Amino acid sequence: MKRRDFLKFIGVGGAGAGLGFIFGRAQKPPGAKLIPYLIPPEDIIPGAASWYATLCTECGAGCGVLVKIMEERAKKIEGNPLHPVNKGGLCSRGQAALQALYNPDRIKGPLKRRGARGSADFVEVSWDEALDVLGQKLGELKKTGFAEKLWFLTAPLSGHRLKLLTTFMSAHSSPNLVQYELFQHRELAYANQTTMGIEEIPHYDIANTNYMLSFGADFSGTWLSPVNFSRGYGEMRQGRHRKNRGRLVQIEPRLSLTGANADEWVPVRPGSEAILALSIAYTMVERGYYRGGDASAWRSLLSSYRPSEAALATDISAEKIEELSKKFAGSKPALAIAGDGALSYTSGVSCAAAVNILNHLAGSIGVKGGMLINSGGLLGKERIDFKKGIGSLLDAANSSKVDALILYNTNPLYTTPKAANAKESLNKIPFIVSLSGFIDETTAMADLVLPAHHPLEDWGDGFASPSVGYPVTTVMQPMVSPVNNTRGFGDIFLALASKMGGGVKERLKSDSFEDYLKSGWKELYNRNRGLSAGTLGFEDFWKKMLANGGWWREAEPKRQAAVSLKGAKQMLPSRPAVFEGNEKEYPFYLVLYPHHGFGDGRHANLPWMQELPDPMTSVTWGSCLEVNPKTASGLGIKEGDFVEVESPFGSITLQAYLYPGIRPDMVAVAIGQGHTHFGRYAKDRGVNPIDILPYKEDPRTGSVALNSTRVKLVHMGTGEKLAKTEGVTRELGRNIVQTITSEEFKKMGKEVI
Amino acid sequence: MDGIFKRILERLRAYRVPGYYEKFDHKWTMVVDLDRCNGCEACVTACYAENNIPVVGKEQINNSRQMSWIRIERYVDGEYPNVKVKFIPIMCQHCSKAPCETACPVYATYHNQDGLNVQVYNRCVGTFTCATYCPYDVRRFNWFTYKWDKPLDEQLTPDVTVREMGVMEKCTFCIQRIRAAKDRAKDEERTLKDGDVIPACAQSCPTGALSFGDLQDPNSMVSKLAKSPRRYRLLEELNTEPSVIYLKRIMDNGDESH
Amino acid sequence: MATNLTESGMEKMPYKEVNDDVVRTMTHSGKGYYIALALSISVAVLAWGLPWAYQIFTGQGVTGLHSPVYWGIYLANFIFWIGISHSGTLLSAILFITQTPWRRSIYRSAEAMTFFSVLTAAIFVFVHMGRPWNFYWTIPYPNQRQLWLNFQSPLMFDVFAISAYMTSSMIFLYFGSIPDLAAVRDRVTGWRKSLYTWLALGWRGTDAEWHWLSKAYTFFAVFIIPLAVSVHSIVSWDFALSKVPGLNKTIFAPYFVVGAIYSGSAGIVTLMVILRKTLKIEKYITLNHFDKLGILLLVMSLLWSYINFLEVFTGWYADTSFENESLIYRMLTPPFAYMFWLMIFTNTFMPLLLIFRKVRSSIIISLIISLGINVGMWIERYLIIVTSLPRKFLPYAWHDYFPSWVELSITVGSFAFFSMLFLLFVKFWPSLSIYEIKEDIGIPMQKEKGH
Amino acid sequence: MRAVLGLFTYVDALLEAAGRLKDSGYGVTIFSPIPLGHEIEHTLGGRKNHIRYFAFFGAVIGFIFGVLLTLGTAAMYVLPRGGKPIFSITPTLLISYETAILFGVLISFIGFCIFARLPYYGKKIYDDKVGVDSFGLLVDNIRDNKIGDVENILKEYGADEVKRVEEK
Repeated sequence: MKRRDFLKFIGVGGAGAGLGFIFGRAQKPPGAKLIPYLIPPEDIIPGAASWYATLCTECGAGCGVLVKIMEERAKKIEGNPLHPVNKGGLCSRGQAALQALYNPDRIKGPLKRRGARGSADFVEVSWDEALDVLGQKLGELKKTGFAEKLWFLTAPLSGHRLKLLTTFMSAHSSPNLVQYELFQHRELAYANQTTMGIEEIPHYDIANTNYMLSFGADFSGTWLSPVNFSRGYGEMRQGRHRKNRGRLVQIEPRLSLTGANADEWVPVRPGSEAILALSIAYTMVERGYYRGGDASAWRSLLSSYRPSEAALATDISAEKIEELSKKFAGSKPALAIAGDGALSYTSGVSCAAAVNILNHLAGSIGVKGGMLINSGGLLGKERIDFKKGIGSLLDAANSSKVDALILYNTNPLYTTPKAANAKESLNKIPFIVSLSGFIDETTAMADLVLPAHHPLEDWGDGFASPSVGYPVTTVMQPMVSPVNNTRGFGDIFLALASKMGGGVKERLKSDSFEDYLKSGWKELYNRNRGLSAGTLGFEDFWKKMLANGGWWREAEPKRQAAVSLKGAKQMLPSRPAVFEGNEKEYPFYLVLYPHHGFGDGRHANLPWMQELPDPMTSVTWGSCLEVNPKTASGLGIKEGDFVEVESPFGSITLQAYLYPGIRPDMVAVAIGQGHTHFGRYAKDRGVNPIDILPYKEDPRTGSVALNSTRVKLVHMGTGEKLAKTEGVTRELGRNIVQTITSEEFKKMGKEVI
Repeated sequence: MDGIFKRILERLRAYRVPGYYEKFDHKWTMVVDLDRCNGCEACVTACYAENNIPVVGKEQINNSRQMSWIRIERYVDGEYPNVKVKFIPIMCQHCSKAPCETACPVYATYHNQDGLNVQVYNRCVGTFTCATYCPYDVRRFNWFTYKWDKPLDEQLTPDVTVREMGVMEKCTFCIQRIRAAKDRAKDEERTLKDGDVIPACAQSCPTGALSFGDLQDPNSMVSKLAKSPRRYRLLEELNTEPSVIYLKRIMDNGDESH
Repeated sequence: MATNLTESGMEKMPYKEVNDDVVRTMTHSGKGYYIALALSISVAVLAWGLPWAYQIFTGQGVTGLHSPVYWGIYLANFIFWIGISHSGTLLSAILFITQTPWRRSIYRSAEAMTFFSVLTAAIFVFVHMGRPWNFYWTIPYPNQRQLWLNFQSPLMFDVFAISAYMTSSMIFLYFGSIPDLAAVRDRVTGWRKSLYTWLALGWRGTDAEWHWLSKAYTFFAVFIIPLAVSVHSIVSWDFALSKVPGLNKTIFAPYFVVGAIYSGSAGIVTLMVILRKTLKIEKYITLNHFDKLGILLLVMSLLWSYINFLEVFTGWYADTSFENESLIYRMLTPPFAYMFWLMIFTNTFMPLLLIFRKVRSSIIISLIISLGINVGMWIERYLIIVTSLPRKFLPYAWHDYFPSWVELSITVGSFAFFSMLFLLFVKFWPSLSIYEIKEDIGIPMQKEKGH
Repeated sequence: MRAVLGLFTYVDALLEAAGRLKDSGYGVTIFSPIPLGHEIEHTLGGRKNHIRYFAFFGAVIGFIFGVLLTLGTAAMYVLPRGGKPIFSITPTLLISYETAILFGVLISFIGFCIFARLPYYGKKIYDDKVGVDSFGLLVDNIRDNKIGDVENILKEYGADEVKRVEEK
């Protein structure tokens, strides 16, 4: 008995009546195990840490990270200082990737459904048995000639994992490989393709721009590549090499984290961002700030977006539009970007086109500080198949054209509105296989679960999109030996191919995905002289690449592009985005935005993310309805009161948060909470606002519109306290965050360094 | 016997001067550029990962017992639509005249040779005086012995002790990284140069708002930044002499924004 | 001595009757006494012992404390009980030096109140500790931890002040009652006799012993008065040395000392009323005592109200956002505003009634006023801590504090613990000072020549 | 030698008897339930007050102990804190003030025990009635032949009861 426990027993605890209580409670902690290494593996020195480079797959940005390994356990993830996308920085979701690796709710091994579908009642099976079942099912499909009835739904993949998957699907002669994600930036890709004829998403050079118009782009939070853009934002403000400080104007109905840092906030009416952008463009042409040859053609094209009319639609005064366009044209290089906030309306893609037009008129396409055009990755261009969205899968399932569905890294039941009744469509599919590591809403419907490795345990590579002006490839290597009985994503298909034999087997001959990857890279190494420069053969190149975390070569982006009048013409919107539900019965717009810590809900099972206070509301472990204080007082709502938010398609009930940075005629809810499965940290916590949305898929891009309905608020009464970490957010004149005006800053002259 | 008296007398003369202890080895300083900080809280999660900070759950957050050593404070002034939001990351300021150091009866917190305000976990008896005296409210207390569900505890790093209940804790400027950098410098027989030590928050900050270094080394980044005309220190009027220097944010007071 | 009243207003009685009465109070205990004792012991154990054990094992998280309010109701109780303890010093030491006659029959139980409330307060130090099993680290003894203690910390001043005060008030109580223990030793039998023989140190009442007793007693009285003042100013410096806007005031030391004496005297009045009724010693504690105590209470209440107004006024006069916020939080935001104005009513307005002699000499009204003052003073200590700590410098970190059931039950437990100690005292110790009362009655002289 | 104990009810009678016996060379001790300091001083002459020195030296020793404790430990283990000097005056004075009073009280209590030779649990001449209402006068070292005169003197001054007691 340790001395401290002894002291607890003998007296401090109080009279004998308490002693019984004490004896019952004090057990000793279980003995920790020592490291029984007779011959320690070569790089395990107890107490010493080593760092390995890999790819962060928590969001689409593809930053390079270093993982600190001590005694074969991953301890900390840090940004890879050499990697051009994040240069050493890392966002909070990247830091929390370890919690997904060591999550207690991870699936331990392959599972087979036992109970009814959707009951998540599985039984453990061995890998061979599971692969036999799948192999036999796929073989049967191929024999009966219905090979195309095999569908594969995955989050966007890149690099050799995508190559393996496409070869597997084509070997199985099924064209139905659907890459779909909630925030997949399909509108950007589509607009770039139609207006400028380029597929890749360009690199927005925020670091060198002087004036930025950001239409609903929360780029320091969750949009596209937050770490790269935050680094750019930092340079734009206080870059050492810059002459003057860049200005940021945020144009969005709800003040996002980026809006909070902006110099100006323009609270435009939801859905009318495109109209505002085009009226700014029109004023630029009208006032002669744009002296291009085809100015008259642009004027006639944009004639219906005069500031006077646009002011009514966008709720922004005409003088304001004049001032914005004057500044945007006046301070070269200027940059306009359109983020998820402005694009996820029913006709959201028009705002992306409008922003391209603005950049074109300001002459900032392909210019330093503007929009730099990316060239394709080493493995050629990745084309987004706009026809293949979630809608195509659901329609095929409804018309029973799907016999087998394989899911990887995607949760459609959570991310699609209830109005799409995706659950019924999936029910029509006889055989569903999920490769997910967690039992989330969709995996609960699966008949067979083949848990793939967590990316930190697996091989692979990724081509950053958007890249930084030149192609960047990052290699993913296993950091730790697998925590559970899971297999690599590639290894599953290679094993399946060898089991099914026939055509599939020749196409995928290598016995493990590592060899497949290495041989793939060997080909690239032999094909491109750029790779082989300065290396002594492939092995040396491979070692160097694993050490650096990937391969990239600095190059001045020289590709040019321009917005064609014809392309722009197709994309012009006639009126602001349409919202379901009539104005009188449903008075408020409902705007959804990705939660800072959960993205589209995939990180809700990480305790650090649940506990991270939301940057704008500091709410943790739950959801909150952001409502303007005046609207709230009008309805008698105080903070923490339960409010029922009802749309024509459903209703959710959550606590209210009085948020001054939101328009009075709208309310906002973060996407990410409200899971019904997905582990102990995410289950039955908060609400999922996507449930009450209409199912509005944009036929052109195949993405589901998130801001597409009006709602009404019903005050349900006072609930318990809102779990938030803030006290009073007024500064009360205490000069805690001291500020100086830009004139004072200019007068300060060059700072010391 | 006279040996002891001679030692005490000699120390008596030396210790009478209040500034006796200016001769610290380093003056570790953190410079926070508020114009770069965009409130994205990457530093908060990095600190959780680096220093084995426990997750306390919704009910404890309701009782305002979050354990984060660095927090981003958000001050929102003005009504819609002229809303002005300001972020400021606040961590332990490692004051050189720290009100918490004089208050602790058992020396659980004192100013060590590194010039850091050190929190010694195993000496802490839990009288809460240091947390009450701290004007920045940056001290956190282990209200319970927090548990990590089974495989999550694999992530705990052995460099930082996991604290039991009844112990006060705060930002230590990643003292384990300072120690490791000093060991590396000693092995390579050189003195610490600027950039050897970078805490987890400064390393992970995407906008580069946090920079860390030794103020006593004139050509370090922090001493250059500390000469910037935008510098100010939090609650300077309390003369705790904090060693975190903030650089003012540039914000036009919104009169011409609409 | 025309009337047969002694100087302190008691009517004369033969010496023997005094002895009999005191021994009666110690040996004869009615059914009511046993019920009260059993009740207080059980409430003390259940309301204090068990929740405390629960808190030790689960952690301080069971209390309502959080950042930034790390000190709560435990500290308020600690100061309240230290405050009550200064009554003994006032009654027995200061009035002994000023030779006031009416202190004779009440000073012994006042001293007992001192000692027991210091004991309760000392235990609160352990209750509020985060890791009480390391309490011995705060004691300065030579150890192999190569570490002594930070003697510049107000907490260390506390450790010294309270231990010095506890030992000297214990000696003061014991020393003054040696002759009475001897008198009781001669009258009782059985285990009590062996107990008092041991306790009375073989006192025989010889002139030499009386001489040294009175000399030493004067010195104790002289020593304990400055000690009491220093103890409560040190307790106030736990708060005044901090940088919290509501606590960082120089008025705190006198404010706390006056508050201590004020709540101590109120405590004495309450105690005397209860003691007088239960032990049926109305002869000894007469209305004259209550009259004099009433005047004392009036003086102290005026002094306290002045200093309380001064504290609020200086805060208001500074007109900085820090001071204003903590004042608004204390005086205008419910639920603290109700407590604040209740405190002002009970501590300032109600005692003004004591100006009238009729009020002072009516037992019931004195009891009500003194109970009101006790409640008011507890609220004052509670408000000082709980309304200044949530309103420190950074508004983002402001969080309100409400005690949890563990803290409330331990507070109730502390009152039960105090009453348990007092009930045991009454049975094991002569609660009236026999020789002082005899002295008051007068020395039997054969010839009635003037003294 | 023999000893006689006389119990009186009136103090002035007792004092006169005591004065007379003391003048004629007998050792006189007076038992009383209440302190008779002033009356005894008038008749038998006062005593010096030695507790003074105990209290004073106790306080001085306590003060020195406090100073040594605070400054000595600070000198032994130098731990700088809060920019304060290692040897700071105010806390030292404060703690020495407390220890001075503590030692003062303790040592004067010890002084009292020494002078009153008190914690003595052996058998001594004592009568229970002295604790209640009668005043005792003990006359000792009387030669055998003088017993009679002493008893007569006591009775002469109105002693209620006169007893011979053994010298222990």
